[in-house]
Parts: sequence; structure tokens; C-alpha cells
Amino acid sequence: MTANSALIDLTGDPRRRRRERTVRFVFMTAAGVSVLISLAIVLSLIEQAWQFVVAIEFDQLLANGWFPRRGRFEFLTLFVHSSIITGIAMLVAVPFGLGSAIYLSEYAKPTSRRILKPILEVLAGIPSVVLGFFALQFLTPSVIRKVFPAADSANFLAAGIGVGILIIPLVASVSEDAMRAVPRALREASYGLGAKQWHTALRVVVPAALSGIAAAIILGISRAIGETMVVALAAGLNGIRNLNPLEGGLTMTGAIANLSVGSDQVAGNDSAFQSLFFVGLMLFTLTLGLNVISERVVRRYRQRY
Amino acid sequence: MATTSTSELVGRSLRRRGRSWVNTTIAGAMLFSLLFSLIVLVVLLADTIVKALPVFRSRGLEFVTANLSSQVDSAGIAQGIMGSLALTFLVIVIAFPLGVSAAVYLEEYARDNRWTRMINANIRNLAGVPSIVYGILGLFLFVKLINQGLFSVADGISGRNLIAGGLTLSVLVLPIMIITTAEALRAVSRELREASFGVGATKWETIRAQVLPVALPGILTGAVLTISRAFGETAPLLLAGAVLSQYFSVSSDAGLVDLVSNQPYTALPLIVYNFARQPETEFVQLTAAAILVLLGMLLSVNAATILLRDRVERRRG
Amino acid sequence: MNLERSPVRLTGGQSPVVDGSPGDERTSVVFDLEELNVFYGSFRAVKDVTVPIRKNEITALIGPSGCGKSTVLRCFNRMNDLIEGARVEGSIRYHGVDLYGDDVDPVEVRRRIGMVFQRPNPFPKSIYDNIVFGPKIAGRKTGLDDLVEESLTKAALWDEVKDKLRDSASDLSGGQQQRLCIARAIATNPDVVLMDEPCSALDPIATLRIEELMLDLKRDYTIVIVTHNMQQAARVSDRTAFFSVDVNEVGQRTGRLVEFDTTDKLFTTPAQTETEQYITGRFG
Amino acid sequence: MNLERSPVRLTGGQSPVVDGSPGDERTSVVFDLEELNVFYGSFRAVKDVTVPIRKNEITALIGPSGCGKSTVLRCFNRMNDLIEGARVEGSIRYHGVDLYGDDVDPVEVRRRIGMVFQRPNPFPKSIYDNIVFGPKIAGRKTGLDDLVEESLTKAALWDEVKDKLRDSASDLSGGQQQRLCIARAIATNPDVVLMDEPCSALDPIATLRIEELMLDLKRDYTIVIVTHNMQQAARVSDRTAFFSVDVNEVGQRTGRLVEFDTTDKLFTTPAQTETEQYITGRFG
Amino acid sequence: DGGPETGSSAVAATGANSIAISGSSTVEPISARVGERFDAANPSNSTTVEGPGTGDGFARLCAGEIDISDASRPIKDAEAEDCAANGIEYVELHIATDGLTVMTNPSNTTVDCLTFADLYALTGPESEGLENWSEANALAAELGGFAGFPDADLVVVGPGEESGTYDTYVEFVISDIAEERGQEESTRADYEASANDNVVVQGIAGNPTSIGWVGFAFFEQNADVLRAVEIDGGNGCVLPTIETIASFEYPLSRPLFIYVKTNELGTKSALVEFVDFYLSDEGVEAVGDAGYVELPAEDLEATRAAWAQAKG
Ligand SMILES: Nc1ncnc2c1ncn2[C@@H]1O[C@H](COP(=O)(O)OP(=O)(O)OP(=O)(O)O)[C@@H](O)[C@H]1O
Ligand SMILES: Nc1ncnc2c1ncn2[C@@H]1O[C@H](COP(=O)(O)OP(=O)(O)OP(=O)(O)O)[C@@H](O)[C@H]1O
Ligand SMILES: [Mg+2]
Ligand SMILES: [Mg+2]
Repeated sequence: MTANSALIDLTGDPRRRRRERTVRFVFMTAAGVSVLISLAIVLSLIEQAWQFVVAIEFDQLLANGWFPRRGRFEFLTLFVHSSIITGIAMLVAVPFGLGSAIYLSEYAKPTSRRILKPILEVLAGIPSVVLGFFALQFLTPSVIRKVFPAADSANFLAAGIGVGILIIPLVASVSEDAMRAVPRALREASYGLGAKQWHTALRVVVPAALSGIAAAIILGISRAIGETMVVALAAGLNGIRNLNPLEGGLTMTGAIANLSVGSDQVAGNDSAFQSLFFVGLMLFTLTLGLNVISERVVRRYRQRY
Repeated sequence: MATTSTSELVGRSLRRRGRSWVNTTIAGAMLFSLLFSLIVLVVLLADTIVKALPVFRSRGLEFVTANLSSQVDSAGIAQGIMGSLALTFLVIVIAFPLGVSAAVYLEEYARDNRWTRMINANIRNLAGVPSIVYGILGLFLFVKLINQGLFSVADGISGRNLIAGGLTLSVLVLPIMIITTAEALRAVSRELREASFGVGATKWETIRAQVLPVALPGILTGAVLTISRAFGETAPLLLAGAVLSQYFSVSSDAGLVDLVSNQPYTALPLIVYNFARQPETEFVQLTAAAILVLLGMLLSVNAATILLRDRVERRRG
Repeated sequence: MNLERSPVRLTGGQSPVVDGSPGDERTSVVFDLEELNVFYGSFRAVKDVTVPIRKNEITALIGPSGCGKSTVLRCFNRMNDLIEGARVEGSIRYHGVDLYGDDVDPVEVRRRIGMVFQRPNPFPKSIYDNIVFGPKIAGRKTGLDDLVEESLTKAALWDEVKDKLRDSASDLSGGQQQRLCIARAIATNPDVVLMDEPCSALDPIATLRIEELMLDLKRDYTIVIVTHNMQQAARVSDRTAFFSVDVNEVGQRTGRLVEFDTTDKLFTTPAQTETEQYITGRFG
Repeated sequence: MNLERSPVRLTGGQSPVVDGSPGDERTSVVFDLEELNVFYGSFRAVKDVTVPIRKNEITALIGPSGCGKSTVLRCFNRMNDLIEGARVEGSIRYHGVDLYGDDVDPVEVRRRIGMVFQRPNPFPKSIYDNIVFGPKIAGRKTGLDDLVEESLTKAALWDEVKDKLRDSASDLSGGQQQRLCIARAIATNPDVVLMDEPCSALDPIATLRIEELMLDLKRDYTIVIVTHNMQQAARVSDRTAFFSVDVNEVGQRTGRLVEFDTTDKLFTTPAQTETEQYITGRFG
Repeated sequence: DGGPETGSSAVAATGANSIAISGSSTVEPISARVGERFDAANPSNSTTVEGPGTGDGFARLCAGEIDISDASRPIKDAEAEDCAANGIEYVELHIATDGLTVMTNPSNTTVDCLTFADLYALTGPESEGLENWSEANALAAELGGFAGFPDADLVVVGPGEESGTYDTYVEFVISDIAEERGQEESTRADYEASANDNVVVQGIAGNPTSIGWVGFAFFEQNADVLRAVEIDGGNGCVLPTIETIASFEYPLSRPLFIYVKTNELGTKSALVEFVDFYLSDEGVEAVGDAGYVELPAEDLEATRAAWAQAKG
């Protein structure tokens, strides 16, 4: 018997074990890359944005309007313009996105769902530059100008609607997930009390999924603020603060795009281009914050059910 | 007797009072909000086709094969198509291996600790970063560094080349690739893994021979998303060195290395953007035509990947 | 109405023994199931069930898992309408009215026939809103506060929650939640309450309270309860329907009614050996 | 090794009765569990298990749900390593070698100690590939066809599938799939086969076939089987370990070994009242 | 250094057979045409022509990133110092003339001729916020312009600040007056700016009471929907025409240049050939094709001489 124990060798094949370690290491490095990327983003933004901030006088950030070449860097203007477009976009995306979600999760039968869901997926696949062209060459002339002949060729309304269309699928899919996470038991309880379908949908399911829907909206806002091409094409380049949706103006993303296309470096005026990184940093912080918030909100309903 | 009347009373009280119009209107409203997206799609496509028609009529497919030009009537999008295909290829060879490996590590190897959760959250957030910010990263990290000869293959190499663009787009889509792959891996049953370990397979053997094959369709679905995203992106390339101009040309005798590392490039969406900025009606038409080509290529890229996925699924039965 | 129908006694292994038992005349029939068959798609879940449910009584449905208790129960308020492909054959008369008649509105049916489910499923809203949900959608606007107090009192929950009506119902214990669901069900003032294993998710103490509650409630309501727990059926119900299940070659389980009788009779002197075996726990 | 250890008989409610039974000397000990404790994180799932597993015998682990049968079984081939936070204290000696020793490669352990799971889990590949996967990764390149035939024959599946070795294993019936899993397990030529409720997902006929199969297999292999089904334990096993479970105030269930003995003895004259109650079905 | 970081930056002056041109969007059409024709003859050559703005062009030229910088104004001292600092040498080649054209909508008949004073009053830094022509009268009169503007909405449209056209306009029209009045040497910020001259054209064509300025080429191409305004630079009102511009009689005439980096002329034959072609009779046609005013013979000779000397 005791001899037996000597016979048993469980140390296994060292080559296989070595290979395991190597593979594991390779994969780990790959995962590490994602961290490096985030670091790279943050560092490159901060490094350059800092150069900008030290290069300019503080009151240049409060000067009237966003005119890099004149050393006027009123970020507030860009922010206001971005907010206006985001607002309009959400006015489009929330009702249509939520409606779609409610229909898909509460009304559509599995078969019709399989037919209807792809509509949103296709829409989600349309490149934003295409919607930018659509906003500039169709929405403005053929829709908005028909209602408001006074509208400029580049205006917030068209850009906002374009962005809104762009994020309908996002809002729809995230809030639909939330609604489908609502347990069947709640629906049965509602029907059991003699509720009609719309009672159940709007008074039971939607309230129960509210946090998820909120997350969807926040995500939508973040996406709208970050959207570039639609804005660059349809919202115009006006650096003077403008609150009229029928006229255009430069947004955060628009400013970055514009600077990257032609900033007109004149010797001794480097900060004109550096401002690009400053705006980029602001944009990054803003969207990151929104995403983190929506993360939190989502986790709330995830753990509820 | 009394009961009969109860029966009638009950019968009446249970009677259906006509279709509830509230119910129907609300259902209708919800359905409409969904169909709105469809309407938009149809209008967008119809409008584009109408605007593009003159180009196809007068030039047929010639403008697809023609290069950029300062003359509207001879300007074409060939360089954009080549550029986009090249970029997509680069994304496939860079982002897929990286993304899948990262996902495999996070799902299969990493223990569930704060560090791992941090990385996962970080990846989800990266997926939400505006694409133009990735452009800034590309400009700073790739264009600039390559210019300063960091990755330089030869001296005086230009940072405004396909490699810079490809890297930028790869970084952009990496999070999507990781997330979708991770989901696909999560869907693989624990039983399958235990079966494999039970016959003395190592982790890697289990992943390679059992888990990845089963997860492949899901991974390919991620691939569809990734490719179409990369293919349609414009903003990051504005900064990542793609040429945005009336005219540029590529040397006819540039070798492959030279092409990706040293020649100017552009992409189809950028050409769309540049055309769309020009107000003349000729350019409006040209833009629409270019958009149709863009959408067509997107569609076929997706279709191809989806077909591939179904093939895989069927092969696995 | 078929009150005059004299008690039928069928015999023979497979055919159910339905005993009207003494005292039929005392209580009127609320539900009258005849030759009820329920299908899910093509698969028949329950076969030829014939059972009368009497007013102000507690009727228990017992039987092994998968024998179709829930399925049958969900026919009483047409809950099955919500399941794709679910189909009913045979007749269910409610006070003599065919429940599945064309001009019958299931919404109305569910309003008059409340239901309590296996696992407590309060809405993620305040206790108050849980109670008033039903009445509100039924169009009631006034006297809601009184209604809440009344329902909660009937459900023996008032004292425990009267100071936190605005708190979220999710914070209640399992037993309290289930009683809240009962309160919610009776708030719409139904005349029948259906309960599908209402205690299976609760601890013994909570269970006991619910059972006492049922005995109170039966003064005002007719109750049908599904339970796995034979002691419970014996403790609370006046009559019991025992279902069994036949498995066919492809493994489909079709439930059938084996015996229906007063609970005492069924538990003391069952007419069917199958019943006896089950209640003595020798199978199922 | 501790074969010479004279049969211990511990007494007293909580402490397990481990009986070496006549004939220890005939058969050698393959596994030797001493004071085994298994933890999931901080929670102790199994307490102080001391059991010897003997060569070419079938040892059954029985007990109520949650008593830790699977947990113990998964220690024999270090399957628990795969579960985060799972920890083992005490010793498991395999032919005298400490299974959890530092220089032991769990991969090697699992190759020598095969496992069959509760639900049939063939790889979504061809029958052939299912069998050869294990040997291939173990580095075997030649004679695979013979190996496949041999393993399938041992698993009493060869005749049914020999004409469709290239078909997908998913198309087999549940019983066939489970036998395929057994064939897959013995293809790596282990000397122990662990089975966790191998028949719980199968119909009676399939179950019978598997049981016969086990009796054949024990000539070449040592078998440890977890089962809920006491008849099965009685039918197939030589020795039986009966586990019970203590529930602490916070409801955590910690399993412990109540009695270990030859199956005849344990089922006919159990030393512990707890055991007797369980096998006569009066609890659990 | 702003250069290496510029957005569409850094077409590094690279391999022997690739030529990178950037700078003025006004000159871009000329260089693009030249490049196109040159490549047709030399397929192995790679040319990139971009038009982010004159200033960007100089920044990159001085950062050594490009071979040729298009310019719609002469290089500024600061920019020249930049080049010197980086050891970049260049030759300035005058290749065409442009008449910066002030224009309005054809339906606007009240304005035929404007002085710099008028333009300053309408578009200068002090006009910021003005929304009606008549509001500019006071200042215009004070500065000795014609004034007498009607009561009509004032819409100012012009090329973006990144364009050389903008610089020229400021330099010609605004600078002097702004200087003596101690104002910022720039136009009002609240005008409809566009990087794309065609958008400017459309803005004016689309608005009956608008005023704006573009390069002569763009005006000429759209002469049917625009109306050029005569400019009085002190010697009476002059309408921009090919002749008046070529002769610099038109006060807003300006030379268009290309600045060629000379550091690598020895090693980079392609660049030499390219510029040779640019200045050849065939190349010069591009100027007319692009809608600009070709140089009088003697000026062209001067340019060719300068190039010949630079080649050494
Ligand atoms: N939605 C459904 N679709 C298809 N089959 C169903 C559905 N619900 C139940 N069944 C089937 O109908 C039969 C009866 O199910 P039911 O839930 O009524 O049994 P039960 O007596 O309530 O069992 P339990 O006591 O476990 O609740 C079962 O075979 C079940 O598989
Ligand atoms: N992966 C795990 N993590 C945490 N606790 C676990 C895990 N697996 C099992 N447990 C716990 O360990 C105890 C024993 O589980 P185990 O599965 O071994 O019981 P069992 O006897 O196999 O039950 P069954 O007969 O139902 O399979 C149970 O309380 C269970 O909740
Ligand atoms: Mg049930
Ligand atoms: Mg188990």
C-alpha cells in the first residue's frame, strides 16, 4: 500500500501549466489596455487643456462669445448652445423612445415584436453624418422653413431634431430592458384587480421601471451632448450666444470639429487651437458624469428585481 | 325566484361596455411612436435617393470609381471607399483580438474583486465617451507621436496615415467589442465548463475548445455592431488626420507599407461631410449619392457578418 | 340555475366522484364548472373537471404538482386569457352566467373576482396606493381613506400599518405583504377571492394568521384556494377537490379531478383509493 | 496508510458512526477523508466528515437536500477549486497523497478522477469528439477510434450510436446523453468515477440502465455516487454515507455525516435513529 | 509651437514624391487644379491640397510640415520669425490677384458705393449689435462716409475669421480707422461667418438687405444673384472688374501667393517640377479657371524670376 503512494504522481504536465500562465498573462495585458486607454484620454486632455488654461487670462473665459482667434473663449456660450440642442433632442427622443419601449414590452406580441424591433436597430445603425445631411438638406428646407419661414439655414431646431432621431433607439432599448425586468407577477396583480392593459402599462409597469427609464434618459442626454456631426452640419458656427431655436450657434462638439477643420493658427495665438482640448475635457467630464449617474440608477433597479 | 334575477343582474354587470377607446388610443399612440422611426427611415432614404438620382443618371457608377477633384462634375469617392475599407480591416485586426482577449480575461480568469469591477465599470464608461473625444486622443496619441517618430517605420513619416486612423477607430470600438463578447461568454452554461474541467482540461483548453465555439455567434453579433460603428464614424477622423479637402492624390507606386504608414487618406463618411458642407446643388446631389453608397456598404458589411454568424450557428446545430 | 340538480354520484376508477353532500340547499352555487378542459396550445393541461363552488364557503383544490390546480383556478377570473395559446372548453357559469360568453368583459370579471397569488406581489408603491389602485381604476374617487382602513382591517393588517400607510409596501414582511395583497383584492369589493398557494412563501406563524383570516373572510366572500399543504386544506376548507395527473407516453401531464366532497368526508372516508393514498402521503 | 486502523464506533447524537465493517482488509482505501470541512466564503457548508472510500466499490452519499452531498463529492476531484471562495479544511488522501497538497495539479487530479453530473452535459459536438476530447488534451494521439469504441461499449451505448458517431451529441435522448457522459468520463482512463445524482433527470427505464451500468463499471473503477433516491442507493451501493443538516439561527445549513456503513447494515439496522427516520421517509 | 498640434495638422513634408500644400481656402482652388493636372502627368506623385486658412498654412510651413503654403495675404512678421526660428526658408511667389468684393443683394438698390468709413460703421468693431442700416449712419457720418443708410434690417455675412479673406478685409477696411479710434482691429463678432465662401454667397443672395464680402472669383461665379458695391478708397468709386483688379485700381485688390519651402529644393525634385509646372503657361491657366485674375505679363515674369533665383 505505502508503495502505492509513491506510484501516484499528481504533479501534472509542467508544459501545460506554463502555457496556462502565458495565456493568462496575454489576456490580462489585453484587459489592461482598456485601462491604459482611459488614462491616455484623461492625460492627453488634461495635459493640453492645462496648457490652454495657463496660456489665457481668466476673463477671456468670460469674454463675449466663442471666438478663439480673438481670444474670446466664453465656454458658457458653447454650453448653452449644446444644452438647447440637447433639450430639443430629448423632446423628440423621450416621447418616441419611451412610446416605442412601452409598445414593444407591453403591447407587441412576440411575433410582431420580432418584426418591429429591427426598425430601431436599423435606425441605430445610420451614421450621424447622414442624419446631419438629412437635417441640413431636408428638415430645414422642407419641414422647418415650411412652418417658420424665418428660420436660418443652420438652426438649433433642425440639429436638435436630428440628434433626437439619432438617440431614439438608445432611449427605447434601455427603457425597454427596464420594463421587461418588471416581474410578471406585478402585471398579473394589476390584471387581477380588473385593470385594463393601459392601466397596467402606464400605472404599474412604467412606475416600477422608472429608475431604468431615468437611466435611459440620462444616457440619452449624455449621447446628445456628445453628438458631433449632426451639429457640425446643421447648427452653424455662430459664436455669439443665441437662444433662438430658429437660428444656429456653435456647440461644444461643433467648436471642436470647427477648430480641427481650420483653426487658423497665427504665430503667437496658439491658445486658439489649445482651446480644443479644453472644450474636449469639459465634454468628457460632462458625459462621464452623466454616464456614472445612469450606472448608479440602473444598478438600483437591477438589484430591486 | 330571486336567483334568476341575480343571474340577470350579474350578466348585465359583466357585459362588455364597447371597446375601451382610451385603451385603443393609447395602444395606437405607442404603436405610432414606434412607427415614427420607420417613417423617418423611409423619408430619409426616399429624400436621399431623389437627391442622388441626377448623379446616377448623368454619371452612372463613374463617380464611385473616380477620385476627388476640384471640379464638381468629375469629383468621385473612390478614395473614400478604399480608405473606409482599409480602416475597417485595421479595426478588425486590431480591435477584435484585443477586445475578445480582454473579455475572456474579465469573464473567465479575473476573480470578482474591486479591481475587476473597476475595470468593468471603466469599460462601460469608455463606451459612453463621445467619439470626437476619441478623435482628440487619436490626434494626441497617434498622429502627434507618430509624427515625432515614435512608431516611425521610416524617417520623416507622416502621422496622418491609415494606421493613425485605424488605431483611433479601434480604440473607439474596443469597449463595444469587449462588452458584447463578455455578454456572449456569460451566456455559456456553467455545466459545459464543468464537463470540460471534469475530463481534465485546463482553463485555456476549456475556453478554446468549448466556451469560445459556443459563444462565437454572440461574439460575431458584437462584431456586426463594431464594424458598422467604425464604418460610419466621422468625427474622430476629423482629428485623426484624415484629409478633408477638394483634392488629394495617392502616389501610384506606393507600396502597401507606404500606403498605410505614409500616404494621405480619407474615409467615405468624411467625404460625405466635406461634400455636405458645400452648398451648391451639384454637391448636394453628390452628397446624397455618396450617402447611398455609404449606406449600401454598411448594409452589405452587416449582412456579410450576419450570414457568417448564422453559418456558425447552423454548423453548431 | 341548477340548485335543484340532485347530487350526482359517479363511480368507477377514472371518473370523478362529485358529492353534493348534505346541505346543498343551504348555500347557493357561485361557480359551476362542467366538463371543463383547459389547453395550452395543443397540450391539454386539465381534463373534464366538473365542480360546483358554493357561496360563503372555502373550497380547496389539492393535488400533486402539475396536476392543474393553478390552471383551473385561473379560469375562474379568466386570468388564462393573458397566456398566449391558453384555451378553455366546457362551461364555467358564474351565478348562472357563462364566464366565457362573447359579451362578457374579462376586465369586469376580474373586478368582481379577486385573486391572491403564490408569492406576495405588492406594487412597488405605498401601502395606501396598493389598496386604492383597484378602486381608482374602477372609477371610484371618494371615501378612499375609509376604504383603505376597512380593507386593511378585514385583512387583519390595519393595526400593524396604520401609522405608515405612505411607506413603501416592499418594506413589509412576507406575511404582511401577502395580507396586503388580500386587502388589495377585497378593496375592489369582489364577491369571490381566489388564492393560489397563498402561504407557500410564508413561515408557519404568518401562515396561521392568513388561515384565520380566511375563516373570517368567508362570512363576506366565497373563497377558492389552491394548496400543496393538506393539513391546511383540512384546517380551513369546507369542501375539497382532489386532482391527480396522468402522464402520457411523451411525458405530458394532464390533470383530472379525482374526487370532490366535503373536506371532512374526503379526508376521513375518501371514496377513491387514489385520494386515500395521496392524503396519507403514500404517493405524489 | 490507515487500513490497519480498527473500526471506530463513535456514539452520541451528533458524532458520526463510522463503521469499517467486515472485509476492510480485502479492499484497499482509495480516498481517505479526515475531519473534512468545506466552506463557501465564511459559511461552513460541511462539517468534520471522516469517510474512507474503498477500491472497486460503489459508495453512496445520501441525505436531505442541502446537506452537502455535492459539496463533498466535488472535493474528490477538486471541482470546488472552480467556485470562488470555496475552501477546504482537513485532509483528503488519494492513495495516500494529499489531494490538496501544493505540488498537486488539479487538472491532473480531474483526469484520474472522472465526474458525471446531475444533468447530462455533453459538449455541443459530435459523439466522437465528446469522447476523444479528454484523451486528446491529455496528449493522446493514436488509437482514438478504438478508445471511442471501448469507452462507448463500457458505457453500454456503443450499439445505439456506432452508426452515428459523427452526429451531434445533443440529438441523443437524455438517458443516452448521460451514458455518453459516463463514456466520456471513463475515456480518460480514470480509476475513480464520481456521479452527482446521475439519474435524477432520467426516466425510470434509463435510470435502470445506468444502475446496471454502474454495477458493471465497479469491476474496473471505484465509484462514488450522490443520490436522492434511497431505493437507488440500496440497489447499487456497497457502502452508504448518510448526511444530515443542522440549520443555525440565521438559517445557514451546515451538513454533517451522521452514519457511514455498509449499505445493508445502514438500511437494515441503522445505528442512529436519525438515519432510521430518514430512510423510512419520516423526515427530510 | 502651435504647428504640430493643429487639427488637420502635419502632412509632414515627406518622401521625395509627395507634395503637401495647405493654407488659404481662397487659393485652394488654384493649387488644387494645378495639383490635379500635375498628378495627371506624374501619377507616381502624391499631392495633398487643403484649405484650413492662410494662418494655418504659415504655421505648418514654419513647422516644416508642408512644402507649399497658399496665402491670400503676405506673411506676417511674427510668422516669419517663427519660420526663421525653425530654420525654415521659403520663397514668396505672387501667382494671382483677387479683388475682395463687397456685395449686397440685387434687390437692394439703395447702396451703390461705399467708403471705408461706411464699411467700418456697418461692419467694424464698433458696429457690434447693430441690427439696422440706419443705426450706422451716425458713425459713418462722423467718419466722413456717405452714410444715409435706409431703415432696413442689417445682415452681415462674410468668410470666417480663419480665412485670409477676412484678414485682408480687416487690414484694408478696418485697421487704420480702428487704430486711430483705439479699437480692436477686427470686424464685429456678430456677423454670419462661414468657412465656405459659397455659403457666404448664398447668405447674401438669400437676404434682400444683406451686405458681405468674398473673393472676386466667388462673386463672379454668382454674379446673377449678387450685386457688387463700388468702393471709394479715396479716388472715387470703383467697381471690381478683371481690369480694375489687375491694375490694382480697385482699392480692395490683393495679391494671392504661394510660399514654397526652399530647404529641400536640392533633394526634392518633385517639388521643383511641381512649382515649375505651377508657373508654366499651362499651370497659370488654373488661375483663370478658378475665377481669379491672372497676372499681367510683367508681374508673371517677376514671379518666375524670383522662383528661378530661389532654385539657384
Ligand atoms: N403558461 C403555460 N404554458 C404551457 N403549459 C403550462 C403553462 N402553465 C402551466 N402549464 C402546464 O399545465 C400543467 C398544469 O400546470 P399548473 O401550474 O396548473 O399545475 P399546478 O397544479 O398549479 O402545479 P403546482 O402545484 O406546482 O403549482 C403543467 O403540466 C404545466 O406544465
Ligand atoms: N457555490 C456555492 N456558493 C455558496 N454556497 C453554496 C454553493 N454551492 C452550494 N452551497 C451551499 O452549500 C450547502 C450544500 O450544498 P450542496 O449542493 O452540496 O447540497 P446537496 O446535498 O448537494 O443538495 P442537493 O441534494 O439539493 O443537491 C447548501 O446550503 C448550499 O446552499
Ligand atoms: Mg400552481
Ligand atoms: Mg447536489
